[in-house]
Amino acid sequence: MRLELSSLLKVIGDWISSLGLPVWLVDLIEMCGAAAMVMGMAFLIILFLVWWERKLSGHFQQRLGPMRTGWHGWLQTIADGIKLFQKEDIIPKTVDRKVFYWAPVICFASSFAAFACLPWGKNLWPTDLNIGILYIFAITTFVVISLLMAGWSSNNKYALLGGMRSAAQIVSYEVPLTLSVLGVIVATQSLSMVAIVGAQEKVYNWFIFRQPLGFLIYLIAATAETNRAPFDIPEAEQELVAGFNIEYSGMKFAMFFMAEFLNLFLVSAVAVTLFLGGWHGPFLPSWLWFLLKAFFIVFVIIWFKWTYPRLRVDQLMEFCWKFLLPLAFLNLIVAGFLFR
Amino acid sequence: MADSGTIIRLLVEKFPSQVEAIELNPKQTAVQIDPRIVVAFFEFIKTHPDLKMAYLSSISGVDMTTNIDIVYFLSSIEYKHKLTVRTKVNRKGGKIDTISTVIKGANWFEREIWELFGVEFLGHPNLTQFLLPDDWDEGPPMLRDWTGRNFVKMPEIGG
Amino acid sequence: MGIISRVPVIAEKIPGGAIVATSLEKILNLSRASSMWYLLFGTACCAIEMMCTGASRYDFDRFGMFFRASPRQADLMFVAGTITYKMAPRVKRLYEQMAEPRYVIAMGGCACNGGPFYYDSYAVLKGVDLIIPVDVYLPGCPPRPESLMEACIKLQEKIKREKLQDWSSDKRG
Amino acid sequence: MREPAAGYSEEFEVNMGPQHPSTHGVLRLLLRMDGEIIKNAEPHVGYLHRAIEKICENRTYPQCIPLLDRFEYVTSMSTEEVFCLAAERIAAIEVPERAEYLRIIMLELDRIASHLIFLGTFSLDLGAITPFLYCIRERETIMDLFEMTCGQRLTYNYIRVGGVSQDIPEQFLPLARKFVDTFQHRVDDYEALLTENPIFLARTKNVGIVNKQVCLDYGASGPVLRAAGVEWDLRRDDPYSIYDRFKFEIPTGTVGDVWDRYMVRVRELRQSNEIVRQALDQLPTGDIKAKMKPLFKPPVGEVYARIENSRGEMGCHIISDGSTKPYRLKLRGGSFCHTQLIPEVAPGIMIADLVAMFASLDVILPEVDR
Repeated sequence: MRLELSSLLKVIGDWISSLGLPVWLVDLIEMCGAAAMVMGMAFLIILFLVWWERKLSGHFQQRLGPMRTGWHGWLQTIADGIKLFQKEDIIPKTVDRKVFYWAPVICFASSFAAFACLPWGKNLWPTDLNIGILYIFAITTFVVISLLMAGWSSNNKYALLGGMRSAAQIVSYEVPLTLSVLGVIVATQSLSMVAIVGAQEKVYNWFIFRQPLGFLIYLIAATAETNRAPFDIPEAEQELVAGFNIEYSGMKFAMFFMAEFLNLFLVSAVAVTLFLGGWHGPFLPSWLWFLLKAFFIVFVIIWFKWTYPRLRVDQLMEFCWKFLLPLAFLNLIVAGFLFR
Repeated sequence: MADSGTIIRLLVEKFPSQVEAIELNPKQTAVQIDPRIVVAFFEFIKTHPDLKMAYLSSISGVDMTTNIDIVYFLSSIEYKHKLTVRTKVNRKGGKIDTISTVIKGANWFEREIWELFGVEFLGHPNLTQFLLPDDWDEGPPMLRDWTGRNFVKMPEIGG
Repeated sequence: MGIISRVPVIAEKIPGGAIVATSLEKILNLSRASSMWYLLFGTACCAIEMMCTGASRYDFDRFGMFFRASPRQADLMFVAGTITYKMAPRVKRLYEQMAEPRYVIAMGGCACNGGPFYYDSYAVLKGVDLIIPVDVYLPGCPPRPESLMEACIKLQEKIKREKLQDWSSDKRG
Repeated sequence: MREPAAGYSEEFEVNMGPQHPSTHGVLRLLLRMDGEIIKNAEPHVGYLHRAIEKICENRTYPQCIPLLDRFEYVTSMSTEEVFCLAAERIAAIEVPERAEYLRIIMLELDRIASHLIFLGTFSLDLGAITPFLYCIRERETIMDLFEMTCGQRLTYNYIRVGGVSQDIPEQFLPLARKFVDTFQHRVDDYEALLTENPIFLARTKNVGIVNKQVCLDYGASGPVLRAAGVEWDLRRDDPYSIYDRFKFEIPTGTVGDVWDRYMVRVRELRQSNEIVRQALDQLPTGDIKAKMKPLFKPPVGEVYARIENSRGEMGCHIISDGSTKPYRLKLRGGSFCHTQLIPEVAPGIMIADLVAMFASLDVILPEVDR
């Protein structure tokens, strides 16, 4: 009864293998098909998230948000994209051309690569790496490199400050992030995302109830990871004009813009897989449950952005090393005893 | 709240020949002083126990076509009384001592008068470009007989 | 991407190609018109009116207009307020830093031709069009938020009539 | 620490240039910074110097008033008031009762509008975007009130020498009373959003301290002086018009940091609201302009009038030589002295604190540049 996408894919898979093509070609087609689907899904999510944030921020602030382009402005992000596509691609003379050129590419590629092992639904995942969580955290740290490259190469004092700040912030918030996740791994004894979701069949053994402190630490560290809300120091308009992406225009700026929203969705998807029982849910199809929960977490993170003022750089560091980290260690110790 | 009589009496006693009271249209305590004693005068009214005029409201330059007047407006926070101090400086190449050493707030007021009226303030920390564009070469613009390259006078319409 | 300017030439040869060219042009114009990111730059009283237009009652975001702090990412510049001779070279440099399909709305009397400071002032630039090309002149001192919206709609109509052009090529460095 | 080689310096200079999201207009701060810490900050002004004083020398008295609206465009009622006060003192004109009350109502509403703009841009500079939208929403009701009486949203040209230009329409009173009644809850909303917010406290508590001595040295006035603990309010200490008929307290701070300046202005919002309420209750009937010849020619004289506007002491020095045009007009705004004290306070703090401190001084540039 529940229209599972996985059964549909199995039919297609059987049809391809029945064509009698060589084995390696069949695997290649399946991999390319999976990658294309995830790419399509990612772009759809970006289009939706950008529009959703502008509508949400509008309604938080008692105004309407985009209304003119299409019904309630649903075409707004497509219009932004096509406009950015036509913009002049400025590469200033005093800029280090190669590094300047490759920074947005690395930023987008790294946050998109982490989508590989997200379990979207019942046996509906691109790959099931047995080191899923480790892979995701390792890949997303490339974003730091690209921000530094962008900050350093655009030869602009504000960009340099923005780049340095973002490197310091993301690297220091990586530590409580991974520690808060360790609690869950201790419970499920496995790094693979599918296994973690498998361990959360029933609602009462979702990790948000068994690891509430871990979930809170994860949420705070995740907002810091994506440079948003109270921690959006790298591109603080008021202090650093536009932070590291001050010299980028046109499609290069669009890459940074999209990477930010990809990161936002990725962080909330991982939160759903780890703490909110992935795609488990009563009536709706499994992939729909996954998307609903992920968008709820995205809503909470967007909500942070439009209510809280910004922390200063040293307060941010102090909060991370002196408050969040001890809490994360405490949570790990408690998890150790609890799930022996 | 010392009334204007005692203030003027105190000032005239301290600087007998260089300070005299003047009458202005709306009645107020106003004093005309000799430009040479500016620093000593402000030192005195700032530190005197029952004057304590430390709060400088503003300094304005006035081009009186024969000379340039510099008018200081002071008041005291404790005693809540006010004083207007006027001095005369000749129009072209006028020189007067700066009081920014006595009252730090006078720094920018004097810098503006230097730029717009051309009055030289001796001992001022930084008499540099202030309000006018960096490449300004047409002399102090606030003088009444000044005309510049793109200066358009409003035509007289009756009145 | 020099191909956009060659599209009309190629399209003529293919039967029915002209329809493709014009519809492509319409889509590109429509997208540029409905997502104008304006540069956060206001000098005097008109800046306060621009802030009020960006706020809840008259909302710019309805037109898809969102403020960007850096000139590189902005494609519309409101010259809101008086431009003095000291500020003029800065305005010119800001305009040159903006990426190519850029538009300027001269908001308020001061930006159009010096406004109330035209006579007797030695420091006010008599109109911003002496230093940068202006697309829409908006009189008023300060113009009401509704008239600011009207100027944006006028600019959108102007953009929708533009021909296919190629901005993003790197020819001019 | 190893001595850096000659010519090589850890510090670098940054231009918080004329176009910057947080400089409230066109101020250029030349910052010499060592990493995040500021070594010294040097303000460069003059980017909005429109020579208003030179223009006013060639304008008759009524023609000067619209120009003064553009001088300080966030509280332009107060510039009109100070100019008319000075002109009336020279010509010894008696302003009728109803005109005085109307002026007080407009002045206090204008102070509320200006403090709301402060609250909005101040929280915007600290990163909280939503309070800005709420404050502008309240300000729109005040704009409606002003538009009803004087026809313009920002540069009102309402107060004239000897009284006010028009009487208030009949739907002014109900809307004003409704605004006054609901405004207290609105201020509670802002306080709820900001005052108890731990991040806001961390960003503002004892940051950018402008103590009493610096304030008195540089002639700071208004909320900046009161936040440093000096109880000095021109409405009470140098009384003008009919402020002695209203009961209001003067909120003061203790240390003079960014938090005190914020709290002083929030409490002033409530006090101004009370003054408007009392003025609306005691509003008499009568004519709104003193009997004067149409062509206003004051006798020879010189006066420096000063009033308490939302940014501090606003002064206007007029010298009249008996003709219809003022011989010399000198304007003094509170922001002129507040910008002057930045190099005294800036060394040693971080760039984020400098932005917070500068926003809390509530400086707008036409007052500095004129």
